Amino acid sequence: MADPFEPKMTAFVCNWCTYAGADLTGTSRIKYQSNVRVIRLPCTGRIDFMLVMKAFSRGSDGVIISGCHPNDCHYTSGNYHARRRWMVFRDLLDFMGIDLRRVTFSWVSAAEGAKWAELVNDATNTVRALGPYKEVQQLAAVGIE
Amino acid sequence: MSERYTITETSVGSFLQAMTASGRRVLGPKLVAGRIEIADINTFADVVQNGQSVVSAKGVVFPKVERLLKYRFEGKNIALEDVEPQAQPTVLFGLRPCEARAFHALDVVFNWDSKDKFFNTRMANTTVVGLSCTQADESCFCTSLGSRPDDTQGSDILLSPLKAGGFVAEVLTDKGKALVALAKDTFQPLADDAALVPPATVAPAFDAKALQQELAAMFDSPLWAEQSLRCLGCGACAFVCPTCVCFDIQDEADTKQGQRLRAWDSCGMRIFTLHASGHNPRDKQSQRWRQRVYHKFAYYPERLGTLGCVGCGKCSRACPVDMNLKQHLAQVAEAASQG
Amino acid sequence: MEALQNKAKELLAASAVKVVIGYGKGTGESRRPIFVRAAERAGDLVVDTACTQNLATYLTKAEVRALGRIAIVAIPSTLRSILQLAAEKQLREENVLALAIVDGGVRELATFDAIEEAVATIPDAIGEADQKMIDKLTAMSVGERRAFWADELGRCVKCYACRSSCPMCYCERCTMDCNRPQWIPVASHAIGNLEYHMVRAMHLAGRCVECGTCGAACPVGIPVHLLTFFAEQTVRRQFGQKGGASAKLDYAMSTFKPDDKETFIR
Amino acid sequence: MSRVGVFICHCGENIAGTVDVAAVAKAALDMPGVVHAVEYKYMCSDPGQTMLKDAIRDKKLDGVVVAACSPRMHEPTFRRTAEEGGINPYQCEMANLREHCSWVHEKGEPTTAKAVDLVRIQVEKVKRNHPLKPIRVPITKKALVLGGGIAGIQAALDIANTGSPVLLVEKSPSIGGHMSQLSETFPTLDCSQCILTPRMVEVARHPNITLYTYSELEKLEGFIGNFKATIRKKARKIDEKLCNGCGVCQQKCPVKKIPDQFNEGLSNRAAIYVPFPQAVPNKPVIDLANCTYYKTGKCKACEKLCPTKAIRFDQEDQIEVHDVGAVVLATGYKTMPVGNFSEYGYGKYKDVIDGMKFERLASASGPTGGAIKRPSDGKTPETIVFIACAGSRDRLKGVPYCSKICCMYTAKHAMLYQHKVHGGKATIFYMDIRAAGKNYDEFVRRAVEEDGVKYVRGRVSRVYEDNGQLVVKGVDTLLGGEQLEIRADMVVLATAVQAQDGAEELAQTLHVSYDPYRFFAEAHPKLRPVETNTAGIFLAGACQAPRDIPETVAQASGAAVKVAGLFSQPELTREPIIAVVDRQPPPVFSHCVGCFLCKSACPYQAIEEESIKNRNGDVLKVVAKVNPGLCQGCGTCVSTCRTKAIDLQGFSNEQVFAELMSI
Repeated sequence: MADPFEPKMTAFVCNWCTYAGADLTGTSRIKYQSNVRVIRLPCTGRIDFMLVMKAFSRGSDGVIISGCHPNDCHYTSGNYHARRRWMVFRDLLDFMGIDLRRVTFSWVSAAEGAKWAELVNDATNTVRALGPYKEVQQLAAVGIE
Repeated sequence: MSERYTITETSVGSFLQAMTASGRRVLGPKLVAGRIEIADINTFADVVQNGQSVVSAKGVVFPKVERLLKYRFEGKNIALEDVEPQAQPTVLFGLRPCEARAFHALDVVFNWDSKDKFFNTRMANTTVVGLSCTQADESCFCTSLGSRPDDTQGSDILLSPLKAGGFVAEVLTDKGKALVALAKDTFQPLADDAALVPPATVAPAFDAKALQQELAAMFDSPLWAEQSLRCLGCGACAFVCPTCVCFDIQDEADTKQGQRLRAWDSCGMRIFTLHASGHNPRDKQSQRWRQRVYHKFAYYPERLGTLGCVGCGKCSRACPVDMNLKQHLAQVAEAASQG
Repeated sequence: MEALQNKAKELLAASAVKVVIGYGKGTGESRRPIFVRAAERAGDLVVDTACTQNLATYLTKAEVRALGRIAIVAIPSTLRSILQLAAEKQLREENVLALAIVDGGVRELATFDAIEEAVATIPDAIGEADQKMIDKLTAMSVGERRAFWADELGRCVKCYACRSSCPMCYCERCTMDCNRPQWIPVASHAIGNLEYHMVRAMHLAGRCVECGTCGAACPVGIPVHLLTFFAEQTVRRQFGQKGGASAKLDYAMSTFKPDDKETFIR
Repeated sequence: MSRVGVFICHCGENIAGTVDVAAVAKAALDMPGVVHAVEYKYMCSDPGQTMLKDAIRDKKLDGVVVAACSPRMHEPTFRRTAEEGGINPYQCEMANLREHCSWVHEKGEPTTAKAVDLVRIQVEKVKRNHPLKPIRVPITKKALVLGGGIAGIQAALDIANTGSPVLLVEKSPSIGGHMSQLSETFPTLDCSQCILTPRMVEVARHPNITLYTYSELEKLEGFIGNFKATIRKKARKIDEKLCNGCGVCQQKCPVKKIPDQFNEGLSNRAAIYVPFPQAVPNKPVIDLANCTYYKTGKCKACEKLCPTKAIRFDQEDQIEVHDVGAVVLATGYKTMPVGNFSEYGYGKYKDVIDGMKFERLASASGPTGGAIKRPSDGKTPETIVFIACAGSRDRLKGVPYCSKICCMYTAKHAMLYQHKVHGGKATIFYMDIRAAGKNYDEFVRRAVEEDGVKYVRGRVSRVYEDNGQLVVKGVDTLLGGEQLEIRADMVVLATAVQAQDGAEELAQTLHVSYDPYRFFAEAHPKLRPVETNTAGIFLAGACQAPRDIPETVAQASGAAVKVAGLFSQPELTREPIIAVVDRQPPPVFSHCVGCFLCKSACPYQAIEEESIKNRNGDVLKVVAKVNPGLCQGCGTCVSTCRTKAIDLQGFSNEQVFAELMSI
């Protein structure tokens, strides 16, 4: 019998809030699913929109993007710029046929260890229910002879 | 000596069925969403008999993206996986004679020094059924290159429409014979009074042979800058061209595996010749435009004994800013004659 | 048309400009960009409904700039391009003169302020057919949209006619051309095409002047302009900012409001 | 080809208990570029670090991945170790096997698999790391203190006493702030001015302090160690050098009926005035809005009668620009405006006043010379009601937070009242008594036990007038919610403490963050309480949150120490994690096209324009340049750049891309 599907989750998080929050999840020993791989960046402002698409192209089934709450940005406004970027890019992804249920945006502060665990579990469960992101993954073979 | 038959339009239908039945993929000029594309031909009605497809049929033997090899990272070692070109037997049906001739221009490059396995396999599996043009447009200039709208060169079979309907089928090669053999009875012997629809008239705009000589003296002409001022430096001309053969080799890899791809490229683009240092020997659009003309009309004949152009005019039609190759070449010829 | 030809003649004769970029007769019934550099050639200029290409693309081309001060025959989107290029420091007021085609006549717009005024009177609306198509697409299911674009982009050969014809794609090195890292695959396979057109749309969000020249340029008829139109509309809807409205930079994607309203961040 | 070493830490059982560290080491050895992989019980221990250093030398490593705890924990440690080992510290990365793996996942194969991935990600990253050098910036050893209250005074004095010059900027005509208005201070009941005035004078006399009263900060540019402050000295219309503060002008000024802010409107002042007798500097200022000359063009009485001829009607505001290395924000607080308390009749009834008015009534230097007289008729109130939490802890009509100081000062007020009005009856309506602090609770007990102040636990619903007397309607929740009405001669509201007006604008000028109530935000609520998120700008006192005097002074000294610490360094060294715009050999020069869309994206105004010129000085290209002193390394510009001409050191496009590709 084949193994049950385990989604590949990629997360892009800022160093000061969400990464620290995820550290707190650890220090609080709160358990969550191990599917996620975290890429740490200084700020959500640093997260290039293409990284999200690239993650899918590379076979991620789901993507998580998280940073500081509005007003909490370590760099005062990086997350505001990021928010705008996502407000547009998200619409564009949808317009081009990318399934937004596979992209989770969140603010997780350095104090919200529990929220991080919850976030990862929710996103992972959603994507697990959706199944592998075949629609994009199989594109890799299309257009090459 | 070629065999000549006639075939009615209805029999063409059964001929096509025979090809498909034999496991061949049949492609040809077909109207798709208002554009002529090289697409699957199921019935004779699918075949557009005049007018040029936007993109050439080149992709059948030289795909826009082609996998050359694959590899996997196994620990620190790399496991190579050679890729065999999968080439389904293909018939290009109702192709314009100019496009049929174009395969030769590709062949001389892919078999110049090394023999390209991928191209040759695909070519070997491709049979070309040409169809003489009875119409042409302002961009056509096959006649300026010593060819004709009913040129047989490059076709395995050439169909030419009869006034009375149906076609004369001129079977030119063994490949052609093999194809005919699939449905021998659909072909009738050629009647003596069979009258052909006159081929399209394409007035010669210049003489390619003379042009080749003239170009030798025109390298520094201001004309190139003049003509290319409106050129945007995109690759539309090259990518629709049936003879453009430039390609780029790209590795796409992650930490687990990779593949090596061959993809179309174009000398019209700035980064085509951009060096890592930042220096670019063809930094100006005029230099790139000149290169395009010289490559097709001087370097090809010099080095490969054939023109790098068949006069189909696809480039002119595809150009977003109407760079009309025929007009430009005529202009060059004229400038040359004035010395 | 005479008005334009006379204006061009006058400007060139007085060498107030060195070149007039305009439309001329092309192959068959088509129109093509022409560069009139002598008063006596002003007669080559054509103005009619077939003149739809945004010529502003040439304003940033080194070869064209080298000719000297430019007068450019401008349709509305050309005027917007001039403002956006100015806002992005790609254009100086003294180097360009707009010959705006307004209801048959020609208006000489020598300053960015004048162009701003003119642009302010132009409604934002894009072509009806394009708007219909965007609405149709947005009404589709996400799966249908994916299929639509997979089919359309499947024809893309990465000739970059869209990029080359776009007045805002003036970058000397496009993201596509970056190979350390190779952000976007060079090859025109499905992923390469999807990613390329996604990046282009994002880079034009808040900068697109909605001329549709990219779509018109595509040799294989992919409606790529719908992507940039959509991105631009998204920006306008959410932030009320738009490309090509002013010569002073107001770029939605590098500014923000603390109270920008979204509904999806948990 | 890189030579990467991977060092996997057991962290005792913390990692090894859940992750099969041996398997991770084995997998790591298989990764391209990895030439060395070991596991050890405690990598951060001395032997662990020595092991790392030796390996760098023996195995000629050019990159190091330490797979242990969070980089936020030990990255500095291991980068230092790597440096001691002989490679650039920024050639060391950490894989977070503890917080992000062993502590949050169950023991098992998937968890070990994740650990391997986390290591691979960092291996791929470190292969693309470049040696980086810390950034060094000079420091201007002069401080700017904004606000001349006790916080600003304390900070200024402490900094000045370390030998560094200080600019103290106060927007009102005199320093002293709220504290100078207070009568006596809890819990010691010593006279506020008696302890404050000497400090004010010390400030005025201190050789290292330049005092800017009646002045405001217009603009602050630059960055830590290198700020440029633009200060507006508003025109007092007085030549301060000539004026000797004799006071003749205020006596002779014909306009006398202007409500005196210092006395909270309980008395009047002239149009030319010194805010209060002990003001520093003791120089008057002309109130343009009320001066007859400025209204009608006539009068000039003060000018005629000034013995030193110091009046200058034509005096203009002056703008001064100063280089400073650090800024202390001490702009204080305000109390909640009257409008909010209609149910208490504030503003409607003269004898319903707020705490600050009461301070002035109780103050020996106040309008009544310290006698408690009610504003309406000057009668001594026999019964008085104090209402605590007027606006505080009130989500509906006020602010949700506790204003902190009210419990104490209300007790003090009641106490002072009892001392001054013998036989008077003082009642306090309160929610809770918050008297945490040295001798605070004792103080409150004293009010109850020795001075007989009556504490009623309950809210006041309404204050109204019933034939000439105030009636306070409230409830005593400790007596089973019994309704009670008190006929009072005077009511005092302990109004909520709020952020100073203009706090938001100031925060934006200085690029410091602030909370939803417009109090300035500290960099860390516990560990960095006097720092802001903007390097070089520090906090003191009630501009950060409601504070009492002892806390304010302590925090001010804390801020001063931070400034002194900064100034004690010869120059500033900063993490080289900053954005850089590429430079290329000619003819490219830079991939930047000079669109400068990055400029507005930068939160720190760090993007500058640079003209690339040829030998003849003709401009070939104008491109972006990042000021390394200003850049904090957020990378927002990097993801805004279409040509990818900007990159972020330490989190470069190549590194991030490689990380993604390795997942």
